[in-house]
Amino acid sequence: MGNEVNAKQILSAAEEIVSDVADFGDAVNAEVRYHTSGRRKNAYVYIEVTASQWRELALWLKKSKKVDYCSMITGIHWPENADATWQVVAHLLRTGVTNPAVVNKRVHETKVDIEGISGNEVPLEFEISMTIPETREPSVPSVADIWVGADWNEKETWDLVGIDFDGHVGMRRVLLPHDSPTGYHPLQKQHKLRYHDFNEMYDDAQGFGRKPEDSGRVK
Amino acid sequence: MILLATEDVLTIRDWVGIATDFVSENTIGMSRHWEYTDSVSNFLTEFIMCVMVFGGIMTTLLILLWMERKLLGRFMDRRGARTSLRSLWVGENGVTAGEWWNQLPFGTGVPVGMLNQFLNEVAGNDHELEAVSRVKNRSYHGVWWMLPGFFQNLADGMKFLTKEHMVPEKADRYVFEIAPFLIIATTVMCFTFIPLSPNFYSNNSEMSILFLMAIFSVAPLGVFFAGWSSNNKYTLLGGIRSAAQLTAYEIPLLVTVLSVVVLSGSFNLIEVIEFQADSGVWNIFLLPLGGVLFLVAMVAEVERIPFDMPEAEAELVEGWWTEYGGMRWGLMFASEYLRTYAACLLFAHFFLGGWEAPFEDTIPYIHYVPHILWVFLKAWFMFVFFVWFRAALHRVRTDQILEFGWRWLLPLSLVNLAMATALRLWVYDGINGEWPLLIPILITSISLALFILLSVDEDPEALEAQTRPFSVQTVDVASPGQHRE
Amino acid sequence: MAEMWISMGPQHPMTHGLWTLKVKIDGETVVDTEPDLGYIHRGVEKICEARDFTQITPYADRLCYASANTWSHAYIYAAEDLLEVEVPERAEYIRMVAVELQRIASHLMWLGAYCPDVGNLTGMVWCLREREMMMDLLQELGGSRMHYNFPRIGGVKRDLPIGFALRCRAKLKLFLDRIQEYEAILDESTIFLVRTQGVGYAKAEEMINHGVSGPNVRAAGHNYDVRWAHPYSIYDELDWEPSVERPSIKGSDCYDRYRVRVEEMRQSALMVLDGLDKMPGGADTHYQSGDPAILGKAPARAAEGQTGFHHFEDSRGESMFYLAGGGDERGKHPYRVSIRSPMFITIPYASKCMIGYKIADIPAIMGSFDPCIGETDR
Amino acid sequence: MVDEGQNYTTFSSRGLLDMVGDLNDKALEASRMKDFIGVLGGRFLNWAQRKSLFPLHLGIKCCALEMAAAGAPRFDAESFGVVFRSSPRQCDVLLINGPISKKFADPVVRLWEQMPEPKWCIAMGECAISGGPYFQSYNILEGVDTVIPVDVYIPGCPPRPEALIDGFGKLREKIIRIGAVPSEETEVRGAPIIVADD
Repeated sequence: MGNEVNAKQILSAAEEIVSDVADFGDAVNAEVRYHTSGRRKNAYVYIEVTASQWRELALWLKKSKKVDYCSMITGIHWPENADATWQVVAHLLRTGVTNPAVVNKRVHETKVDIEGISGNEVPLEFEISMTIPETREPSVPSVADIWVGADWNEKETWDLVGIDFDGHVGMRRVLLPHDSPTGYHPLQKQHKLRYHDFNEMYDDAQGFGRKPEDSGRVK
Repeated sequence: MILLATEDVLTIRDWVGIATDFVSENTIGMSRHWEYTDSVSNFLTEFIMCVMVFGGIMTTLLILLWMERKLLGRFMDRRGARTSLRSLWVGENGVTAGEWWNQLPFGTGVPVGMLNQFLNEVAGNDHELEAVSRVKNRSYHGVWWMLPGFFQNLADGMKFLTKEHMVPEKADRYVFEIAPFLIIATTVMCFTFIPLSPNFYSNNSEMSILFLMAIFSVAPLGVFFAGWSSNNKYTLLGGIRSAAQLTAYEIPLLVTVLSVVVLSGSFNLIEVIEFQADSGVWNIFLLPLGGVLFLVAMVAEVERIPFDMPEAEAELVEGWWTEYGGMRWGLMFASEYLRTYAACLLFAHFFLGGWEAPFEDTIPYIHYVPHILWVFLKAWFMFVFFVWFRAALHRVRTDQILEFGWRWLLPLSLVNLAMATALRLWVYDGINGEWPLLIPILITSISLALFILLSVDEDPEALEAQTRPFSVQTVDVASPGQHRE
Repeated sequence: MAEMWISMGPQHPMTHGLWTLKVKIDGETVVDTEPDLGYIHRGVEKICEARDFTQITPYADRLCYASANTWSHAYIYAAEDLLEVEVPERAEYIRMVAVELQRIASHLMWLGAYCPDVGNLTGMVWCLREREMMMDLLQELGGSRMHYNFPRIGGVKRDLPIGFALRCRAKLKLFLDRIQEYEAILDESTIFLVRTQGVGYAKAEEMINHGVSGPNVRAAGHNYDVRWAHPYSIYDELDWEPSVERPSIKGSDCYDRYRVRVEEMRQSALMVLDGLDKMPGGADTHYQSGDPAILGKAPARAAEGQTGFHHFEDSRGESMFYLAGGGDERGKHPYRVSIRSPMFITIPYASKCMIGYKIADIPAIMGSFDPCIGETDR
Repeated sequence: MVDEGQNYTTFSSRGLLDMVGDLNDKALEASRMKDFIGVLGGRFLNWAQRKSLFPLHLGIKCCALEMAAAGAPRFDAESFGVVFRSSPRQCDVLLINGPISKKFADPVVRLWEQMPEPKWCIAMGECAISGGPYFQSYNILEGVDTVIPVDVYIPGCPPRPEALIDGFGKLREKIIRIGAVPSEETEVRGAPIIVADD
């Protein structure tokens, strides 16, 4: 039987984080949420934070809570919400990876005793969300110096969604051509797909409801 | 018997000499320039022999290329090339090639049509084997005597003829055009001094081995020209790599050849072969180390895997010939294989007794086999090793071949030279012109035992500790590529 | 020679795809690197916003060409999280079989592409030979050769075909023997060892901080694996352990990354063999048979405010789909699909890794990280 | 698009044949040497060209793996004379096996211009033909034929390796029909072929 982190360990670790986050005050709201599918319905930590507090929270997570891995930072454009037009979602992981121990000039690989781990060693998922009200130049603080893995995620978010990151060094286009026009960020909602009017095809995938233009006039 | 070994049934060079003598005596000899008769006759002989040797080499080169494709295919669990000439008259997938022989003037195509009809009957689409193997999902492409895949290289070569010749605009045009000819010309010049049989060679100069080694190492200069003039960074790197690794393998190669020369007591290639025939022992049994060194250095010289850094496909797109296309590339491709062929022939001559049949004195009637056949068979046998290396080994890095050349090949070749000198000075029985029979047996068995012992490179201690066979586990051991500290 | 910039790519044998690695070299030594991506950026995330939830699966398949099944499963798990769908146990087993077979095929493709990187074509052809075997098995499951569209929201497309377990066992046992052939041509070759050992050092914590995960981290000596750390599916019922490699003191090198993938192929094959034994019977492969969501007539819906994400162990590291519901007024489309690609983060790190080595080490180091540009550019 | 970095000098073997035929020699004319050389040379050169098609080693997306699988033991494209080369100077066929993004549109034209005549282009897979599943995308061209001329289309997503080998077969048929040596007077490349369209 393969070992894995069980739901209890995850839940207690998540609750610990949530109770510790309360130190930040009103600017940071944390709660324990649960995945809704699968057999386990594991818990994860969901944190809502204002953009100004994001860097502080990130440093705290990195230093005190050993959150060492930035999985994804992405942005969403909600043009209809005036008070939350831009949303930045960060997914972090606590992996607990350490460099293998060196004993007697010989390396020994780390095998985690999965059932025995607790506290800051338990792998845990984080979802962090922050919103920015309606603005022409949305911006949140960069965390690329805390987790280097966030570097290219932030580049991509600026490239595709148009949310800038304060303090990010060397922001540039990564996926779009370098000569794309300034201010063109295709994942913003005002940009439509090519042939976006041609949507009936996708409403009725099998084409059962589709009729020829001259139906009824032809015998 | 020994006399027979150095003669040949086909004394072609003598016949050509007689013919040219006759011609020049009856033309020049009759005129007032009669004193030039011998020179003209010699020139004509050399010229005709050059053409014949080169023709023989070029036709058998097709066999070499075919071997490479087929063997490599078999090593890789593929079938290799299966293209046949059949599509010339059958067409492709139902689109027929048309009865083009009927367009030939004066009805000269009629025999072609009859031949075509015959071939279609015995090897055509409706052959029963074809249907069977299609059902079995094994493509049967003609009967074996149509040599499936043999004409693939012919097709490649003819295709290069029709390709457009492109010169990059910023390239140094003259050097760019000269470089291929430098490579090809020096490659062809090698074959003037490589005899194919005692009576089938174009020139037998006194110092032929010296000239051979000299002309063999001109080609890297052409490679450097080509790489530099293409105005491409990859080709430049390839050219520089070629020049850099030249010294690493060229000196061990020359020292190894020198050991053969010392052993045989002559700088003449034919005399080296005759010495092996006369003394009754091939050099490979006296200098096994020399044979290995020569093979390794030759693999580096002809730039094949594992030493093909100048054209390393993984990092430099196609290496120094990236910018060459069309016939110039085709010729350089052919010259690459010609150099390999020359290397194989030289190995056969230096170490495998040249045209001497194995056990020529013991097996009766074996000397009736034409000598030229033995030379080719030995060369092709050596080529199998080249293909084998290519299939089994990986590409080394530039610094690794330099290190390998200077640290291993050069000392070993010096040891080999010392061995050859000692053998020649103290062991060789100069009066009878023979080797004591015990010596080659002893050397060969000791070398084989050493080879087997040294092949077992597993470190028992490392195995026990579950470390790696090639230990870079500790910080102390220097390993190539550690420049990060 | 003065320092100069070389642009490796977009058409270059080293790249295993379509991207440019700009390299600054001093003689033969690499001084600086700069990756340039985006040559096959397709805008999948934007297109998916105009598709309903069942229609996104083929796009997820086409994200990574070497490892289609793992990506469509990564999407399906996220979509199930969004749509709150349960999956029967047999379907989970079938998914596990599909994913692990795909992992083997992907690693075979990697090994096949890695052999020419260090100058040997034979290994590549042998790996592709065995990959055909895995392709056949997956083709039986999904019906297509490369892009299977196999998982469904709440189950799988179809049950295992008759006799699949028999053929699968036979082929995997043959494959376990064939792995020794690769080790014979790679591990026993001193040239391969000197080319891969001692180049491209990477440390575990450094990699995690850079966002690199999966086999690359396990090669550095820590058995972190999403399959046990953030558990999903039925991996707890199987008898397995993530393959870990013991690196050198300076960190894991190319050889470690090669070893860990070969071991992972073994581990996955054993996992499939084990799973075929433990698979529960019955034909219960979907949570509700004849569900209209499968047929595409009445698509599944997710309202605004609902989100779903799922960390998934891809064959190249941790991949993730993040879905936000409420794409149109009926909630039929996702509002935002965001894809976490492991190689997108790994390629910059691998480019940094090769600074200080020779030009010939560039393909050896880059290849050892298993780049796949389809998922990188999205 | 004309790449001004290239400077072409054409060696056309047809020019050679014409030169032989233009010799103003009655005996040569009577021997109809030109017919001999034309028929034999033309047929053999055509055979050589269609038997040795070197595609460029260019892997774009999914179809690149099927291209690799076509070279693997089961399908073994090399036995049909298909050898992958990495340098466009040495290739005859540009095998486009994936979507062409706006960023790659310029390099792909440059690759095409770097290949010496006679050259062909095969569009493999839906993405290369029309943009395929990404036809709505903001960054993808609707098919490679918007930038370079295509000779053979191989539909499929991705097409199987057999289809690729069949595509090369169709290209050979085309070479039989329209000839291998490019001629100055006809710029028409002939109608494109669609595999499995017969």
